[in-house]
Amino acid sequence: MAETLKKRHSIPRIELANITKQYPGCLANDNVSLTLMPGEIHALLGENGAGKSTLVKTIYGVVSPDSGDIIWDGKAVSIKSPSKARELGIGMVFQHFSLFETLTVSQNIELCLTPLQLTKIGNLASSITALSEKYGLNVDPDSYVHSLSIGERQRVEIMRCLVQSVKLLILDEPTSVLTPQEVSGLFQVLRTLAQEGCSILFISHKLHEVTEVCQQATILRAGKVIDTCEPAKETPASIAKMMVGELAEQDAGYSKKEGLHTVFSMTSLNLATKHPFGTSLKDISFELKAGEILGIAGVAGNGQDELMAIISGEDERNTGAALALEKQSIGQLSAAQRRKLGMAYVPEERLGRGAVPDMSLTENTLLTHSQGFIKSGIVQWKPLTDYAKKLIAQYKVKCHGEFSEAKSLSGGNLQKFIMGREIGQNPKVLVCAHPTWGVDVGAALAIHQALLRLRDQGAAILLVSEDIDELFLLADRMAAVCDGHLSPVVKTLDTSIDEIGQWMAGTFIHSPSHHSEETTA
Amino acid sequence: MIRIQARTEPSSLMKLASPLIAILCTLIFGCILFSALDKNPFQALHVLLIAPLSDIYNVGEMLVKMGPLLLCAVGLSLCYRANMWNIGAEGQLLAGALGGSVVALTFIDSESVLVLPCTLVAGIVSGMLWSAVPTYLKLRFNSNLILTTIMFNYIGLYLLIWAVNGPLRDPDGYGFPESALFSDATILPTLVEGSRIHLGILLAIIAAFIGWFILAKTHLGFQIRVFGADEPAAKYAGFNSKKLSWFVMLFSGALAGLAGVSEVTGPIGQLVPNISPGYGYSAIIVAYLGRLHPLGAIVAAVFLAVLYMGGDLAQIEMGIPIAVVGMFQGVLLFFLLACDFFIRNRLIFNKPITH
Amino acid sequence: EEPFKVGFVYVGPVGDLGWSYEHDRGREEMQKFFGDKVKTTFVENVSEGADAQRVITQLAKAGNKVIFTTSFGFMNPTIKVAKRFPNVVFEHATGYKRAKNLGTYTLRTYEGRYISGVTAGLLTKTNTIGYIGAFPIPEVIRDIDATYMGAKSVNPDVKLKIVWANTWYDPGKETDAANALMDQGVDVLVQHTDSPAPLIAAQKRGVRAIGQASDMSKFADKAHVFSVRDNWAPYYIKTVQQVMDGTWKSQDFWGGFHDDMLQLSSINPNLPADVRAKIDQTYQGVKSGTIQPFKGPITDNTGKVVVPAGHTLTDEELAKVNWYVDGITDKVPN
Amino acid sequence: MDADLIVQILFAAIKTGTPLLLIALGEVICEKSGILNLGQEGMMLMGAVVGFIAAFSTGNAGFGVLAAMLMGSFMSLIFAVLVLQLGANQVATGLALTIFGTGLSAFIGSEFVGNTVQGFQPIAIPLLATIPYLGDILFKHDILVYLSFGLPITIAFVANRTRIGLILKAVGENPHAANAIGIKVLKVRYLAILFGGAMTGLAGSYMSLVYTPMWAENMTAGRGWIALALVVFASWRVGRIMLGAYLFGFASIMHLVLQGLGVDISSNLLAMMPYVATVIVMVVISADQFKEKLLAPRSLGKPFDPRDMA
Ligand SMILES: Nc1ncnc2c1ncn2[C@@H]1O[C@H](COP(=O)(O)OP(=O)(O)OP(=O)(O)O)[C@@H](O)[C@H]1O
Ligand SMILES: Nc1ncnc2c1ncn2[C@@H]1O[C@H](COP(=O)(O)OP(=O)(O)OP(=O)(O)O)[C@@H](O)[C@H]1O
Ligand SMILES: [Mg+2]
Ligand SMILES: [Mg+2]
Repeated sequence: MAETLKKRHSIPRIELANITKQYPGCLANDNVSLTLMPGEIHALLGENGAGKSTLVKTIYGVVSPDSGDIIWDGKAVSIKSPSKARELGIGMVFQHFSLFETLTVSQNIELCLTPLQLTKIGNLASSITALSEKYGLNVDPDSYVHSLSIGERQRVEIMRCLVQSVKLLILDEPTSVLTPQEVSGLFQVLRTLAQEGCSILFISHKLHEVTEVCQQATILRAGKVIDTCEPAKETPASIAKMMVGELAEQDAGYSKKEGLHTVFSMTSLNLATKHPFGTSLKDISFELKAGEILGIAGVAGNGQDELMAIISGEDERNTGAALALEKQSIGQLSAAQRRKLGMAYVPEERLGRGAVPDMSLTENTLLTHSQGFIKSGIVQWKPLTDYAKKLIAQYKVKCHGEFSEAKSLSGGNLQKFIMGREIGQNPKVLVCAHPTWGVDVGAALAIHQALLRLRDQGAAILLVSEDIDELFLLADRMAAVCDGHLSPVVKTLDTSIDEIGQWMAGTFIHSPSHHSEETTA
Repeated sequence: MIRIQARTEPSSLMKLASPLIAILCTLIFGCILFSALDKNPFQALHVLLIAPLSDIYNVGEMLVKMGPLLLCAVGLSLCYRANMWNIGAEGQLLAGALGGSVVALTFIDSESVLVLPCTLVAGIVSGMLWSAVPTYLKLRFNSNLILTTIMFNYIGLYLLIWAVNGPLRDPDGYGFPESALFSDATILPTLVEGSRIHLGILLAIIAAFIGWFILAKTHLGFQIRVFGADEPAAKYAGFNSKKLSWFVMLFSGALAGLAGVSEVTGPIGQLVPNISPGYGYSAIIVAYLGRLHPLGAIVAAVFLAVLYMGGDLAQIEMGIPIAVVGMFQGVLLFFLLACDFFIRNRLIFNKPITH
Repeated sequence: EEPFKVGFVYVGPVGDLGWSYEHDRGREEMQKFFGDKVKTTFVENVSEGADAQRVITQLAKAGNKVIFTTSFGFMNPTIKVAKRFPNVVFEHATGYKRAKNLGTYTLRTYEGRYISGVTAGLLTKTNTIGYIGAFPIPEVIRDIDATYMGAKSVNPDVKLKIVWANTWYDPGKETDAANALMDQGVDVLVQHTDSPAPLIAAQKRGVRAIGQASDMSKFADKAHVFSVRDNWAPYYIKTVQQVMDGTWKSQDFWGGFHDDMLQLSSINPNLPADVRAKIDQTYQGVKSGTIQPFKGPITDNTGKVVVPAGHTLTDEELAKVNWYVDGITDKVPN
Repeated sequence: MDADLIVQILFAAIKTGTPLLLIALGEVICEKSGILNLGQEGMMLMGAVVGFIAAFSTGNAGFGVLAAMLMGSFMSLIFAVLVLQLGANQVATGLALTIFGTGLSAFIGSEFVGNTVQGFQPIAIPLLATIPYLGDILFKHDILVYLSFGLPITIAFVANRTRIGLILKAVGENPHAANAIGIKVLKVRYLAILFGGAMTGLAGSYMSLVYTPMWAENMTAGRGWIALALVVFASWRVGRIMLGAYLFGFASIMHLVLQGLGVDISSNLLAMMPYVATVIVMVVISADQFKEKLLAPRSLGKPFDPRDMA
């Protein structure tokens, strides 16, 4: 198919020639060249920090390259700013969303349009609604962004590009936070767009997606193009090999375990949300056993954040006996006290929540791991430093050393560090959200193995993730959340992606009897 | 071609060098300014920057000036590290002076050695009280700390003026708004014979070290720094934000209160309406010039004290109007702030990379 | 020959148009009078807290032979420094503590107030005079009494309204205070604060006002009745001369119209002739001493006799006045 | 208290609140873009002195206002360069600006002390001024006060209803995201700061040309600080700024009026009134935590360097 496309349109939509970008201390793009034909869906692959985002930001005019040329529709252009890029017909969905939470959807979209474009479009709200229908995006122009789920925000980002009828759409890891259904919806949109002649540059760490929709792929490592391929002719494993070189056994599937005794339980928890746009938790009960991984699937914004906050104690409301750790009620305890009892957490936001960006890894170790490093209120820096060094070595965290600031690490490396820090406390219960969001395959593998090791040591792990494949891979038992309700908990081996997908959409909610039966089982 | 490039990490060399560069720039500016005013620029700069440290007496006075600045700045550094925007050191200082004076005047006839400690404690507690109210309003009613602390500065000022005009006025003072002179038992001991260097200054320096120790060495200080640098992380780690807010606010209130009571029981020796020429506000600059580091605050407080004294000396020695001195000080601060740019950035003098 | 060095310490900026401004004019005139023989130095904006003592000391150390400290708040710092520098002469304005090398001086501002009161009493049509007070210190209380007694002497129905601005100097607030008084029917303003703002406010509303400390006629040609100007130059010249000659002695000096330390300046030519005549007559009387505002019998507004018949308050007693004279309806603050 | 007195008090409250209103309107725009400029007092003094000098030298108060606004902008430009270009700390730079402006204004104004100018005269608006009570309170002011009536409406419109307002809000909320979609963050912030400076300069000229038509050192006496507090008080809403400014004006007039009425409370305690009232009102209105959080510009006071894009 790619061949025919190339033949039909002999002029490439965009051609990058020898793009080089030097950041202080790292060459992010090193002579990168890449060609994209009209209607082509092209994947940009590589490990964390390989330079993918930098390259696409160059195209979008956010980053100016040190050298190299961009040829657009056959003409050399210099893209100095995003507005110039949009003038040419380039749209981009950022890896880290660039939406304004205090503005409405249509205001967010309006900001990306020039006054001229705005007058051309006329009534923005109605054209948003029209496009929503056409592509099945379901975006309400009048709602405020802070009230939207992550998936909805993603759609706004895409809508932002669509209203200006793009010729090149750049998506930087768009699927990392979507449900399978949402992902296939997105792919449908992408295919429609491609058929209309729009070129798409697609960045993802989920290689099976790449093999599914992309016609071409360019693989970066350390800023250099190291390979290109036609994904349809490859397997995820073979692409992964190109990306990271030699790789240990890919997720061949791990053995499932039966949990032992119950360590943590939640009983009939009802909790109104504090946030005006949050989700209230409705009658949630489950038990978490030693030596098992319980996976909770769900589309973002269905109560996962609230559930995490109430388990960790960040939500300070007293839930009394609804929460119990080894039969002792802990709902009245503060977050710090719960930690002392052996609970640990890996939050979804690694930088800014799981780690303080401006502090060293040593200090970030102390963030949650203080036991043994405080003597009568005084921090014991020496042993702490040694311990941080050990963590870095043990989890193969790539960094300059234990004094590196957290923000200087790539996402995957920081995630490994945080996992290591939490696991290092030998928790009885580990609650873990989206552990491999945006993490490259190599790092993801390391994180998976660390989790399994912890399980095998007898810890109880609650894994909240939107990545359904990951859950099937790791979890011993599974459930789904929808609108603050928890589905029945079932053994992973006894269910299917299809069933969980339906639960994520809420099909279980009308059978409460079934629900209680299962959870007490 | 000269380019500006961000450094991968802040340069520690420049952390030391940037104030020097700033001072150099100010000296050049000063030369031009004073020449334009027909004053000998070298003499002027000498008087402004060196003379305040030139003899024992002046150094002693510089320390007297530095004490309250430092006490307030150490407290503010901790507050700002924890993202508590306390602008209220001035009011807390006045409250401390007022509270201390109440005790000192109540026991004006007593010769007990306990009166002085009681006076100091009263000052400290009053300062804490004055910072406690805005803190409570913030934590309980979500009111903006900047606003309430500014308002409490004014309220404190009028309360003080009311007190010296009323209940605390010296009955034998011909009705002037001043209290009686405190008894010797409530006067802070001086540390150096013949100077005004009083115990409060020593306490200020100790406070700076305590502040540093808390921030750098204790778990509490670590929590404060996390809270200020990244609130979600602090919440995630389970730090008690209310406790930390109370701690930094009360700590800074206590120090500001101590500053106030040290002024009235130290160099002033009575309660007067003008305890503070704006120490609480200047301390904000001191805290920032000290890079929110309690030990940095010592250097910054000395620096600002020198500048203020230099201003008076420039009038005395050379008849330079205070307005010019103010301008000069403003420019010096501008340069200091501007030169910090090079801590985070560097100039590159070569050609851009080409291929 | 080394010039004779004289130092001044001001509480405000020399540009305040009021208190410090007039002291500085006195300094300038004194400087002009002595020419090269004298070198003057001043330090402005000196806080009345811990800074004062240092500044005074530094002036003494810089070789000044006479140091004038010109605000009440400098009293205790001046005493402390005077002890350390027995060979330097200190002169403190408005205070009451003296030493061998420390004298005090002040103005009989009540004399000016009395004339102001008489004039205001004649000019007011609403029979309401307004007084903008700075702080309730004896000088101000005394001047309020003098104003009222002056007004009452020509207008038995007159009322006095007092507003405390709690500032010596804040043009904006003084304007507000003036307006607040005028809103309540005041049609002649007397001010004890230092900026010309109340006069300007008065002019806008077609009300009369009396200038304070310096000649303020320029700011409000129509509203301005006259200004009672502080004139420190004669005292500064006299004192410096005495110290030079070695004849200086510590004393408490009160200067008034008689000493030319108070002056009536720029009497508005548009005032009715009879008012002008009365002003002149009162002025002559006060200057010559035939009119003594604080001559008994005087009762205060609680009915207590504060000055018995036949007695005139001494300077010592004047310094302690803390009562309102009978007829003022307010209470002395605190 | 009779009706006339109340009318007079309200009239005076508006006049007293006007300089606060002008500064706060400028500062709110500045803060909406994420910049906290604490240099108001210094800029206001510079506006006052330069406005006075210009009006005095040309005999034209209009020139005075213009010069003051230019001067205010120039002062804020110094701030902008330090903060935006060199990444200096906003709080410290603002305070330095106040020190600098206080000194410089005293220096250049020293020769003009003791003069007065013909400021703006009150203009009674035909018809409107004859409305009983309301006419006397609202429509017998000078041109700058009328301008200050119009400005909040204009500014509220621009901030809430136009693309400019949208851009401003976006920059204040998340400069990184704004930069990513191609908004020139620094340019927007420069303009916002300059606008704030011009408004503060205008307020300064109001002080030295209208309120008390003269120049005296440090004549603004802390009004810049109050105005800063007002912005917070109003939680960045223009309507509330207007309310707050007049409320504060009212309270500061009332403490003087009450004395004249012979209320038996110490004047010093009465003088606390405006400040206590502000705190109380603040406590009452900021109870709605969530709304407050949405209104505060999220990047306020935080440095932004377009080069370190996430
Ligand atoms: N503003 C910057 N300043 C300095 N270095 C940067 C900057 N932005 C990115 N880098 C560095 O450039 C390299 C490439 O980063 P980039 O974000 O392009 O990686 P990526 O391939 O998108 O990674 P990921 O898969 O984690 O998103 C990384 O080493 C990163 O640390
Ligand atoms: N052994 C150590 N290992 C890691 N960090 C340490 C160690 N000893 C001290 N620190 C860190 O060094 C700092 C203590 O020194 P310092 O007095 O310089 O304070 P600071 O917090 O670094 O302030 P600043 O960074 O503003 O200078 C703290 O940040 C503390 O966390
Ligand atoms: Mg990326
Ligand atoms: Mg350090």
